[in-house]
Amino acid sequence: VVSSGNDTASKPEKKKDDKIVIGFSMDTLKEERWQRDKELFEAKVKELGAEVKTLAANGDDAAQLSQAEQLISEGVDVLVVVPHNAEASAAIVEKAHKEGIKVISYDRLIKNAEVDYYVSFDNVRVGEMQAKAIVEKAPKGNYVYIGGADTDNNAHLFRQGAMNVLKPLEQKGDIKIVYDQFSKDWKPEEALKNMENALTANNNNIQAVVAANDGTAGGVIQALAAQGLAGKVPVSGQDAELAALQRIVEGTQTMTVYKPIKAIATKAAEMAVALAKGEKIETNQTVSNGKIDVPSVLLDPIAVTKDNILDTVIKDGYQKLEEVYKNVPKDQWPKQ
Amino acid sequence: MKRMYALEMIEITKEFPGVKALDRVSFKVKKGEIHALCGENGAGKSTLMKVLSGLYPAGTYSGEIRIDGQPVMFRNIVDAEKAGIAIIHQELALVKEMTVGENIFLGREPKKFGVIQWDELYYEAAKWLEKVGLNISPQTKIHSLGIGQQQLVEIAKALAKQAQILILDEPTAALTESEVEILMGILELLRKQGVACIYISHKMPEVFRLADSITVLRDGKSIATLSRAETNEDQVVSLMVGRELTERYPYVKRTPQEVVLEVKNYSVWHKDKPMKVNQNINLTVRKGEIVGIAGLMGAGRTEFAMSLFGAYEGKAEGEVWIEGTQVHIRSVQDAIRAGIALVTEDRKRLGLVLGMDVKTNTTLASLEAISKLKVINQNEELKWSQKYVDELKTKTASLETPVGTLSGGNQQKVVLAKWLMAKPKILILDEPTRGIDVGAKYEIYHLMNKLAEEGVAIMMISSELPEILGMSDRILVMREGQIVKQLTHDEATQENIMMAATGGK
Amino acid sequence: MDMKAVVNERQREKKNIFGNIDIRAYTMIGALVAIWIFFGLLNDTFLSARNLSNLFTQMSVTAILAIGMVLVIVAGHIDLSVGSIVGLTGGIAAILSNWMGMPTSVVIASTLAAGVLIGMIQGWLVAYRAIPAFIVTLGGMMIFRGALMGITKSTTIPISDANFIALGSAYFTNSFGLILAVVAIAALVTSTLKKRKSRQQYGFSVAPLSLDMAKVIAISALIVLFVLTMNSYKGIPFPIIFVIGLALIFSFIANKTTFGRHVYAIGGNVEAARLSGIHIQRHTMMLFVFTGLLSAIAALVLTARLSSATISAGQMYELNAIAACVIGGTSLMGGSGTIVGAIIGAMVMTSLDNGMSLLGMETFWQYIVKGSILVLAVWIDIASRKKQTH
Amino acid sequence: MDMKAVVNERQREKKNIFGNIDIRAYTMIGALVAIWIFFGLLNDTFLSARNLSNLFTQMSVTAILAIGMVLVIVAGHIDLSVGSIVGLTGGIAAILSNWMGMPTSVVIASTLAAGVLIGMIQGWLVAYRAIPAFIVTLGGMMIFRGALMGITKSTTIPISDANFIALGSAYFTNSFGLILAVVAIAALVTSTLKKRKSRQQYGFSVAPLSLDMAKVIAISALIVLFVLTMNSYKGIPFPIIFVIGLALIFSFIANKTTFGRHVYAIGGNVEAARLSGIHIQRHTMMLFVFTGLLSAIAALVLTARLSSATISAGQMYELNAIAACVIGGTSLMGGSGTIVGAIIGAMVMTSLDNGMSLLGMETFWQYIVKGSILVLAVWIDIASRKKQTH
Ligand SMILES: Nc1ncnc2c1ncn2[C@@H]1O[C@H](COP(=O)(O)OP(=O)(O)OP(=O)(O)O)[C@@H](O)[C@H]1O
Ligand SMILES: Nc1ncnc2c1ncn2[C@@H]1O[C@H](COP(=O)(O)OP(=O)(O)OP(=O)(O)O)[C@@H](O)[C@H]1O
Ligand SMILES: O[C@@H]1[C@@H](O)[C@H](O)OC[C@H]1O
Ligand SMILES: [Mg+2]
Ligand SMILES: [Mg+2]
Repeated sequence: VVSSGNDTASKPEKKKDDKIVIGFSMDTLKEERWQRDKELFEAKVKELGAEVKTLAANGDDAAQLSQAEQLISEGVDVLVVVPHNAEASAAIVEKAHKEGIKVISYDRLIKNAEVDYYVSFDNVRVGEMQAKAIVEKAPKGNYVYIGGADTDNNAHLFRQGAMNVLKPLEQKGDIKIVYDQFSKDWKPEEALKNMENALTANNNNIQAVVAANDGTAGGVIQALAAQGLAGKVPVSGQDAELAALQRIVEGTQTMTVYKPIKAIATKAAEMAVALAKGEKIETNQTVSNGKIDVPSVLLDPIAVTKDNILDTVIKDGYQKLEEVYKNVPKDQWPKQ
Repeated sequence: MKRMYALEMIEITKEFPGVKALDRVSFKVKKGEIHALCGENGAGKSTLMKVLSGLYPAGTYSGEIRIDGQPVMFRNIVDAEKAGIAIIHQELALVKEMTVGENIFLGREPKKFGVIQWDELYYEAAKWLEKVGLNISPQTKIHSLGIGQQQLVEIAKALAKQAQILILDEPTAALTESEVEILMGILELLRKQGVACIYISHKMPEVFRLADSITVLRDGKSIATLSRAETNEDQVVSLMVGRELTERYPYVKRTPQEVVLEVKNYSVWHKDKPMKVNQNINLTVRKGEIVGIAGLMGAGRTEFAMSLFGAYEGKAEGEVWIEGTQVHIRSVQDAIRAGIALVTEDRKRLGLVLGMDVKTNTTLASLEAISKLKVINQNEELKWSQKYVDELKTKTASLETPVGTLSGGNQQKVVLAKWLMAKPKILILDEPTRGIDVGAKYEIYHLMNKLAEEGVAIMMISSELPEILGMSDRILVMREGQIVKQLTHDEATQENIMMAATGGK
Repeated sequence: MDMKAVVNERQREKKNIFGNIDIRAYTMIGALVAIWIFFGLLNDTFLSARNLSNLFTQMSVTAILAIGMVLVIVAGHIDLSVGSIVGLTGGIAAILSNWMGMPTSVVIASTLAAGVLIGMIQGWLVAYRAIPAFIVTLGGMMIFRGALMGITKSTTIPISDANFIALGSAYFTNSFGLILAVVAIAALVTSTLKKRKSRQQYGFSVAPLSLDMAKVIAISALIVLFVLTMNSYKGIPFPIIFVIGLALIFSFIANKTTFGRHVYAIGGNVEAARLSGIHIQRHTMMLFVFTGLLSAIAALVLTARLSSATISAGQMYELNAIAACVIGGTSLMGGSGTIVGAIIGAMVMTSLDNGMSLLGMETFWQYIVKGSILVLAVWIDIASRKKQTH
Repeated sequence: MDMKAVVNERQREKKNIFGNIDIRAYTMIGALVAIWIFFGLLNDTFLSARNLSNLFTQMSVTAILAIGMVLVIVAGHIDLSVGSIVGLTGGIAAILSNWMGMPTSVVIASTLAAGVLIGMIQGWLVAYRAIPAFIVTLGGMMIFRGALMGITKSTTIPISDANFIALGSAYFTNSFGLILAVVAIAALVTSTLKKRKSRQQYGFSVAPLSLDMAKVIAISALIVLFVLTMNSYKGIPFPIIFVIGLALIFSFIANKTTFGRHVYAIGGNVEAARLSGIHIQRHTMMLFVFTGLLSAIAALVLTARLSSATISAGQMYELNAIAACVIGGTSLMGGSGTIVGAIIGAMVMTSLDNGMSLLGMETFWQYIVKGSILVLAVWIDIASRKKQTH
């Protein structure tokens, strides 16, 4: 009665002209960085003479699966996926493979599936970098961890990374984690409330804050500012959002993690087009996803502080100098 | 000559999808005249008045309205009110969560700089309440009043508008005799003040006591306008129904058989106050007998009936015996199983699902009987509901017509059909003919006789003395929650019932 | 029986197992066809067998939830917790299957039992404790989401059991689809004939045989078209059979059983229903048991489709289900609404999602268009009904 | 007037500017006090001036939204779009302030205008096109969120204008707080005296002077306590003054103006309202203008507090606002509900959030507790009211 679908599978209805089409299935466009990923990726694919179709699922696993199905229906040559959920998107890989379409996992690793390639930054590493940067500024004292959405697997990975650094120090007695909460839906206002409560509960006796991304860092810094502590307590972030970079040059945020999106987008685009043409792909290592060792290109995330802003995000053209330094008197702008 | 008319409605025609509710109706009322509007249920009385009061704005009907000889066009209710027209609608139109005072002045609150002057409002409201003989605080919330009191509030609300043309659409359907008296007094006073009153009622005695002239509508047409002096009840009734109606209460002498229902020392606690609404009631109803329960509004008859039916929230004490076995009725289901059916007094709120059709409402209480393994046999359903439509002569376009669109009398017939289909041993009727036209009433009386004939024990609660007198084999009078008097058909008179009901000597 | 009654009998013919498909449902079928044509013109793949197969699968979860939601709304309540129940029961299923290694049959049974239990608790609070359903299920929405996070420790649990996964992603073989079509058509013919015969026995008028035959042929053609289309891709997807099966069962319950009738009566006038001897509380509780059960079924489909349970699974699904009901003609005031309408509503919404994403429309435009269409659809419907009655 | 009437007169004394604080509101004040004591015992800082100040600020956005929501619900509608309006108008404010460099006054005016415009459109659809509010605002929820993503290009827009930021995070000086207290108490005394006088003029009985005085003193004490507590930290936070101001204005509108009473009448019995010549449509539209306006105000506070606008701002706030209303005694069936109740409801919810996060409770427990308390609160309230009446 049941067929797995293999036996009657029809070949994808490929377009007549043999122009290469890359499918790009994204988790969400609701955050600033993903908008950039999309633009850069699309630009690069076009530059390489191929076409690209992008769909974003607004953080819904089922919707992402549906959209991937649609891309497969349309007969794309290669599917590049930013999974909302590492496990849930295994189904996408399976569907694609049934149609002979190769899948590249973008930024987040698809788990428990025979995904073909992986291009990313390491999220646990991101968490480690955040904690390290803060520990450097405040080697001792009371720590607050303001996490992302409890419903986002990445938030757990970031926290895991941070704790890899912080827990040993806590055992040593150097630091004490006095407050540790997630922020619903990555919302800055949730982070703000959490930070207000943390400050109140500890009577402002807080020496460092590890915030999971720039949005939550924004909320944290607002709470610190209300206590006159902005700039005095180091705060981490991630994503190199404009607002965060502005805070960094103003001195209220310590660091952000810049995941050179241009690099990942470009790399992924190149790999995708090459894969479509049947060319060989160079990878520098493999990462186990629980099922296989996935050939991977891992790019280094960069910790961005006031000192290297110019050489990283601005040099990359990721943000503009005059935007980043907008709130700083012109005479204090760095020379490019 | 023309100047004499406070109101002229000329050749009014109003159509609803599929129904011509008014067909070139003409209607004139003089200043200082009480003009009765009579007609069967669905004749178009309310519709005519809705046209007059701006509820159906100019343009949705054809014909002309003149006030004091001047043609007028009302775009809405406010326009009509400005022209001096006030209406008491057939259906209560009060906001239950709000106070009596707020309701009386709803839409016309006294205000200064947009701020409501509450003290003034309640002061004024109290004055109007006094006029209608309602002895309650204007700050009482409507939901804590009985239907009769609510009706009086409606009347106060209309009076407070101090209109030149006052329309009363069945204002006494829920009033007691004494309240009706007060209303009559008010209307007579208004007549002296030159107010034109349009009075709609199915109660002929009231019409003949009060009205100066009578206009009869039938099937959306104006049949005749008569002066009271020149006509009589029989003539009006036959004009209404379009045929002769000789007897009004078709009483037949019956010989009641064995006791079906026996209630012993029955008391009912108020649903939310520590007091009893019924005390030590003892009564029996026999097979094939019609027992009338008379009493003033608020005597506790409805509570008693609801309690017997397992539908009253307050606790009950005492014993109920049906056909010689004691029963314990804790829910409506228990009551139905025990063979009791109750036709409630408020058919719209408690009796019918207005959005559902005739068929569905008819079978609602007996679905099990036409179902196998909980699956409804839809043909049985059609058969039975058609049977009752035919038997009760219910006027409905089809079995699939939503009951909400039927006239009051026909709605009542659907409620009756629902309970007849349940094949009860004991049928309790609470105000079964309230708001129903003479023709339909007559048919319901016939039906009661027929049911009694078939052996059903009937208990009829009614505030209409002629009906009680005309239909009951035995009459129980209730006062303050207790049965205070028992009379046979032959003993009972209007006077001895009223005496017992009011506690007079 | 007089002429009038006979004429009116005819009108009744519209009523089939799905109940009176009311005007709004017709409007919505129109809207659906318009949407399909529109996307079909703009995009080659939209009307391909393959994409239609996707589309039906994609709508399955919303449709299953909408089936239960219709009845709850008809009875005058609401259930905001279905999305979270989907999440929680999905988590339970994954834990049983993956962590505990239970066979699929046990997983299914336990998951459904969990859904029923949750429904019983919520139903009891609404029915017997008279707490407004909005509150009970809003609370439930939070509680079940929290419970899911607690039991899964906020991790994603993959499913590896192939049988389980099949629930969400397998297809029936072509021959099975054809058999199904034959059975369905046979059932249709039999029931039509039976109905005619029974009506004749009761002495009711019947529609001319030719008319009934034309109808049977038309519907059969649609069934065959559907099966052939699905077969031309991979066969009928599993989840769709769930949807069709549940829609038939619940339409039957709604229209042919005393329970269904009572639910409509409760929603129409709860006092009158009570005084007609209907068990309001028992019925109300049952409705929430149904939404719990259907949510669990939806959870199985979703979890199987994703082959994993995630902590955000089902979020916002309640709004989709409610929107599907309303688009399909269910009145939020209670008392009216049909299951087939809700399914059409779910189809409209899914088609929009699917079509717009095929066109590669920007996300923010998708939001704007979907919101606008939702409002527009109901607006046109209301406006057209008004015109009709004036 | 007889004795009975006089006795009834007395009952009216409860009615103050906030309307009859009904039983549920009292229950909720009880619940609130219980929650405060509970957290106070478990955690030293909970009842500190500083945390109370935080708590009031944290509840401000929900409270502002709940104020508008009460009236919409009272009238028998619902507004699911407020969260998205907060997001969109916040985005507009940020764009005007940051990208266009407009002065704060212009930003405020334009943002409020945007809120009003949005409210007008939705209100028109509900009132004049008779589209159910649920649909209009569900559509609106999607449309406005999409529009926000479109206009901000999905970026976070920081606010740098200090004046703007002050809206969300400044405090009034201590002396200003004291002046405010004095003004409030003076107003209280005057209004009490005026009311007494007016009642005497109309020949109504008045409560003994001593009773009225005791009440005035008690309320004054609360006002002074509040101001002193806030002053002992940093002074009264700006957002709280918005909440208090708006609560006073809208309570006044609800209870003392014809508009307000008519809204209650519409919600209580729309037919009766129509037959009394009330402009149902005009009033309905106005209600949505109010929610639009209040959402814009909430957006200003939120954006200022975060000193940036993000595209997820305001998500799910509609549910918080609705929950606050219901906890505070608003009936979802329409016709009853008070603004002060809704504010208490908002306070209950915020206190729970705040207390649990102070205790460092795990997120999933927070969900479970919050959901349970929501249900429990209403349950206890319903149960106690039932007992009372038996
Ligand atoms: N809104 C409406 N839509 C359709 N038909 C209507 C509507 N209102 C009234 N009708 C029909 O118009 C006719 C006249 O109704 P109307 O209410 O005026 O009767 P009535 O004389 O007041 O009866 P009753 O004595 O029962 O109050 C009836 O056939 C009724 O069904
Ligand atoms: N909603 C209510 N709240 C408080 N008391 C009520 C309420 N309804 C009825 N009562 C009281 O219950 C008693 C019985 O009232 P009820 O009106 O049912 O009597 P009745 O004899 O059935 O009159 P009716 O002729 O109106 O049916 C009265 O004392 C009345 O004041
Ligand atoms: O960059 C982060 C991304 O990795 C995470 O998944 O969602 C939040 C973002 O800030
Ligand atoms: Mg009438
Ligand atoms: Mg009664």
